[in-house]
Amino acid sequence: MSRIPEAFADGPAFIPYLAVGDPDYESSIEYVEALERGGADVIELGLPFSEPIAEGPTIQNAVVRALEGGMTPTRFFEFVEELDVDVPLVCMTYYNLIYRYGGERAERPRAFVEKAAEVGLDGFVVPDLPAEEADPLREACDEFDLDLVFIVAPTTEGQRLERIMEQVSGYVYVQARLGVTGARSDVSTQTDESLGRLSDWDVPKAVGFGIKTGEHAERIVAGGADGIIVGSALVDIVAEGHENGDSAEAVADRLEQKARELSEGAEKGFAQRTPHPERT
Amino acid sequence: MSRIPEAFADGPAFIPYLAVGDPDYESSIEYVEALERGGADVIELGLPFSEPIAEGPTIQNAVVRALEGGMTPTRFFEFVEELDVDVPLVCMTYYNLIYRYGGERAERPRAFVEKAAEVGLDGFVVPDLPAEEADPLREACDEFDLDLVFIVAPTTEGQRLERIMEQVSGYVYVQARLGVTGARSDVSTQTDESLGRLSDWDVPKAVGFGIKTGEHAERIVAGGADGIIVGSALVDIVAEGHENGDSAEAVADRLEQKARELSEGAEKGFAQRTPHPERT
Amino acid sequence: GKFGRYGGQYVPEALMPAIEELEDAYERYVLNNEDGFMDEFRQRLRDFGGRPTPTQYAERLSERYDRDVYMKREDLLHGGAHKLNNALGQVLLAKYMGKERIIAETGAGQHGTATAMACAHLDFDCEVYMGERDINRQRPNVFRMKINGAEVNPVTVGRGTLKEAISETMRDWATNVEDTHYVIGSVVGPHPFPAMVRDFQSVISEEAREQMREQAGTLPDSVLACAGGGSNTMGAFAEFVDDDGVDLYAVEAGGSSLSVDEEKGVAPNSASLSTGGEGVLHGARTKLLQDYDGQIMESHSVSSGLDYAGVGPELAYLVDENRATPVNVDDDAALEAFHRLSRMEGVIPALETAHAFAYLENNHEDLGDTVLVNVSGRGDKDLESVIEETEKRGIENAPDMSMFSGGLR
Amino acid sequence: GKFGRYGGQYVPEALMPAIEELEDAYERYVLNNEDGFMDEFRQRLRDFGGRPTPTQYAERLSERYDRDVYMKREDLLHGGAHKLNNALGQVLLAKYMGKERIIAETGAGQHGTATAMACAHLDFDCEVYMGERDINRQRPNVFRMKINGAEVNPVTVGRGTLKEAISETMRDWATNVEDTHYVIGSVVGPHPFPAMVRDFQSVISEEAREQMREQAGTLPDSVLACAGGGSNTMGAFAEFVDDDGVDLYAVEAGGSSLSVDEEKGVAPNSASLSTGGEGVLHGARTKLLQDYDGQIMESHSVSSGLDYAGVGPELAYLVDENRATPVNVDDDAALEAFHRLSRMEGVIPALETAHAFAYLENNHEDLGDTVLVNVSGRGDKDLESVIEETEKRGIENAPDMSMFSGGLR
Repeated sequence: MSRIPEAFADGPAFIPYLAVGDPDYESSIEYVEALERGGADVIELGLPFSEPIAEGPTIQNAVVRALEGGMTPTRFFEFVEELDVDVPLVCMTYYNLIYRYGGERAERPRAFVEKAAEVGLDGFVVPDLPAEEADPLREACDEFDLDLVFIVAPTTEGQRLERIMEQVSGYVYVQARLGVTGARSDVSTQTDESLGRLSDWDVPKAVGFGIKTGEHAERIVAGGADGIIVGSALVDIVAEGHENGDSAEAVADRLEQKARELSEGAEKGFAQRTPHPERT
Repeated sequence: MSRIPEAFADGPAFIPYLAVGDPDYESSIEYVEALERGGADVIELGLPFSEPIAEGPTIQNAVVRALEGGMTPTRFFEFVEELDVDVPLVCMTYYNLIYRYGGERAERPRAFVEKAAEVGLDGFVVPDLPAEEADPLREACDEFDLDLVFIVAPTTEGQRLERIMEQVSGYVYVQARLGVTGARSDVSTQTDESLGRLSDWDVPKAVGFGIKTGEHAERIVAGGADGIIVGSALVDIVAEGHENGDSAEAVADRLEQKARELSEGAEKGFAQRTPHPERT
Repeated sequence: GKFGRYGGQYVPEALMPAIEELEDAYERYVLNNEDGFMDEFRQRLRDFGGRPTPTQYAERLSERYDRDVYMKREDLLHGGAHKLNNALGQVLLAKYMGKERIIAETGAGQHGTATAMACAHLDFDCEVYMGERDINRQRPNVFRMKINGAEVNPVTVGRGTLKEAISETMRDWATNVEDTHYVIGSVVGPHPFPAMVRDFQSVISEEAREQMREQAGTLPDSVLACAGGGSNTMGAFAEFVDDDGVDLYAVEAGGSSLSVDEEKGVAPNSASLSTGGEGVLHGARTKLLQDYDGQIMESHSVSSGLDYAGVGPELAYLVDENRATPVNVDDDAALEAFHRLSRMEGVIPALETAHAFAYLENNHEDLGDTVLVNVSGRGDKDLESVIEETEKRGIENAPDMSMFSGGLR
Repeated sequence: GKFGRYGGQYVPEALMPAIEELEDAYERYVLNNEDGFMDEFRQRLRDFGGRPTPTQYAERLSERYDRDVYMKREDLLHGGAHKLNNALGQVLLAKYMGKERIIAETGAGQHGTATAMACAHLDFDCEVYMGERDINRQRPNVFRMKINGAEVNPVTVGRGTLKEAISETMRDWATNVEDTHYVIGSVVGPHPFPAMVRDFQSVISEEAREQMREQAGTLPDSVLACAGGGSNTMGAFAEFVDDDGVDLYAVEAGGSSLSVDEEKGVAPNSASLSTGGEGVLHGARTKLLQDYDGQIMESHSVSSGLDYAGVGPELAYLVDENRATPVNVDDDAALEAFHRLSRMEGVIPALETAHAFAYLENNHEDLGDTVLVNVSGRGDKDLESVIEETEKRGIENAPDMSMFSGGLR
């Protein structure tokens, strides 16, 4: 049963992302837990795939580190079970890992979803799975009561929006700008347009791609987003710590601090909204 | 007026060849004079051309040395004038030097022949001038009473022989084997066949290509040749002396000695002929 | 957009509108010849590309194998490989669609050079992504792209081969999708690419079928084509698929071995049709070289152009349907075939192409009386590799190349 | 055997019988199609060679020069240059004549590779003489000859270029004349070579004339072809010679300067038609680069294939008769044209060919409304030279090639 809706019930949701197993299993546990302490409302856990076509260099490198550290789908599920956090967890990965899970005789992609439900995951984001190809996964998610998050891009319009609206659950991932993941110093005006297109959707709208600072978070939430998704800015901290040989504890502290900055930025943005929306 | 016929009047003619100016003008004078001392009956003087297509490596290298030493047609004529020898001299060169002599306005190839007659040359061998293209040179030679020697190759048969017979004067250069000039340790059986084909010709038959020793000379004259032409075996001596830094005098002595070996070989061969031909 | 269970459109949402736009353009211009697109395409293929290419009777091979061997000479196409058929088609389509910029990925460099040539011809800006390892293996092709005015962007992620270059090009496309067309180089990627690239390449079998009828008086018993991504393969097969009597052989790169090293994530071959499992990569469901979990393996072949972990979905389908037979030959056999064809027929094949001839050498007795082999490209681009690999492996039928032991300079 | 005062048969007597035999074979097989020789030749040119080659409308050049520019695409012929037309013709003729062995000389390596390919195709032993300097400038071509099974014999005499290689091949021929045919690579040498090579190459203008009629609806006002020995030149001109309205331009290599250094015996160009004097070389009377005495000069061009001190006698004749116009462009202009054509039309020309396009760039206003340029060959063989020379000279319109400053490896 997905816990995601609750996360949006109480003000804007801060949704951080980390690649699981980056740079190693143990550190990664600490990092994810630090995100919760920093105010995460939902956490996106990246299950590393060898061909991350939607990612920029920051997350590509994280994926390489995690794979070299021995991360696999099986280890990923162990990781989720071992985590001591109390927020909803979304698995972000590419479709081939979902599809292949369980070996040649498994029921695809049901086997992966069943296992995900068992370890306590709440949903999925699959960047290379557009609505057109999502039926099998959608059905499995329905069976196990998990959410399937879809991305809406700046280029998504008309019929495509409707198709996604029919399939999406949990939240919609509003891609702030064209391109691949990665922190940016500017936040695109494409965000406002996208949010505008989605204004009548019931599902919460979380904006991602390029959010780097508390200020960004503030501005985006002030502009109407129900949540913010932040990946590269956090992965950068992991990468830097790894390069400098810092202790996992020190890195976890920095992650918590950054999470807090972003989470508080989102809250500030929410406070600025006029007319102030009612909290449900 | 050509003096070549006389050279064949009194037994077999020994006809050595050297590239004029190899390796320098002064030495070359000494070398040619040494050949006369060694028994030369006619001397072929090579006027070096940049593209000696009928020559093997030995004479190619001699040509390069002579050209690098500054040999030109003008210097060649000076050389001939300066020579102190009393045997007929044949100029061996390629047609372009004959054709181009005297500059753009000269009468071609008459200008070259006129000058040749003036300095005392007796005839020409032009390896890249077959009978078909020889009319202009033949006419100029007739005008100045010089001989035009033609080569008969092992491949020359039938009509071609007749065409050459009509044009040739002085002697016919019987090419002992296919290929380019160069000393060989064997003497081809092609020689006998060629001499056979020419048995009814009036003009003397001198055999060249590959004659290296007195024994070769003996065998060839015994087989019916009226003369022998030797180039590479002599040029080898010049090249060796040049490489070893020997004095011109020492090289000249060696040339004289080799010339004597060849000349005496020819005489021996002549003595073996049965029935002994009458001397005229 | 499906071939049985294969194909589909597995791409980021940001690209979906562009793919739908392309699907529309494909249907209008390619399938329905709107605005005379196909007429213009065919004319440019003729005048710029040099079509038709001949189908040649290979006299000495025919004697060697005691059957009639014909060669479809795509090596004579402008640029030296079949790749221009597709590159020209797509760049022209981009022009009809009003795009302003072309991107492409390339492995051996043949698709990159073909795209660069087509872009120079049609006055397009062009950027080509190429793995760094491939750049080093195929320097002359990199240089050719640059003198044709293209930018060549090195891809350093992973092992730096085609797989990584495709991912990187998809990222560029996702960023610049509004004015940019991605010219995919093979019958891979999301629909409509596999169908569209096949249609552009099917001129190969369209001509060959007609030429066989005219010259041999019969259709071939077998058609052989090397298969990496599979564009020359589908091009050579397409018009024969409905001819039941014609056996279709997709010859894959067996590399050094068909086994895989799951630990290192490396398959020392590129035989995805022969050994791969079903999965989703680069926009399509197809057969892939992958480990138990679904991570994509690094493939290997002595020939860069075959060095890819996936394969066109339509080929996967034809194999499952038993309409095409996947076979493979190893690196050594391909090198031997390279030298054999060069020496016996005076045609220096690409190392990719050499795989098809290696299969012919080893299995000619099973191929019927009349065999058609697609000469997908010429080998000039491979000379450096051939020197190095021939020496390293001590290939027996090679000429003495000691003067080249330091390479071509 | 003469073209006015030019031509003839200035060769050693030992070769004359072979030349007479060749003359006879030329008349019977080539001129009179005895035993269907020409039919077989044309069929092999089609199936093995890839003829016809297209005549392409060059859109961007036409726009640049504000007139219609067409390109005859001999670069698409098998082997990458027009050379195969002649090599295939002569090797086939040698087969009809019962010869067993083929020798050839080569400068840029294009004729050598074409001959090696033709010999592999027709199962002949083949030896190619090549100047050592050219071997070093054209390593890929040397390698291609070897993998086609030919022996490559380095010629070290003199400066080691084409002139010396021709002399050396004549020596081989004089030695092995009975079973050997010498495949001369251009419209040079003793009769019947200049006429025969022209006849084999005239397929270029035969096709182009017809293609111009069909595609342009008119004959060209001018035909441009680069001229070294002149085989592509005569091939491009032959069928237009009787068309009075068609101006013929033979574009020679101006090298670095048209002046000569008599002292050193070096002409820093290969412009024998433009600046040479009448003389006799390599079997024929023609125009030559020579000094006052008649010694042959070392020629020079950035393009190996034009680097020759002589020229075909028929071209000398056409120039004297004012039927063809000899012009020239220097090395820098040729390099610029190389880059221009590559970038604007997606056709990478041989450096030889680039000379013709350089003349077009500088003189297009005098060439009439419709210009036909013969693309005699492709530039793949020249990539190393282009890198080196472009860098050395700082050619302006070249792409950034800093990554290649060490060459292609």
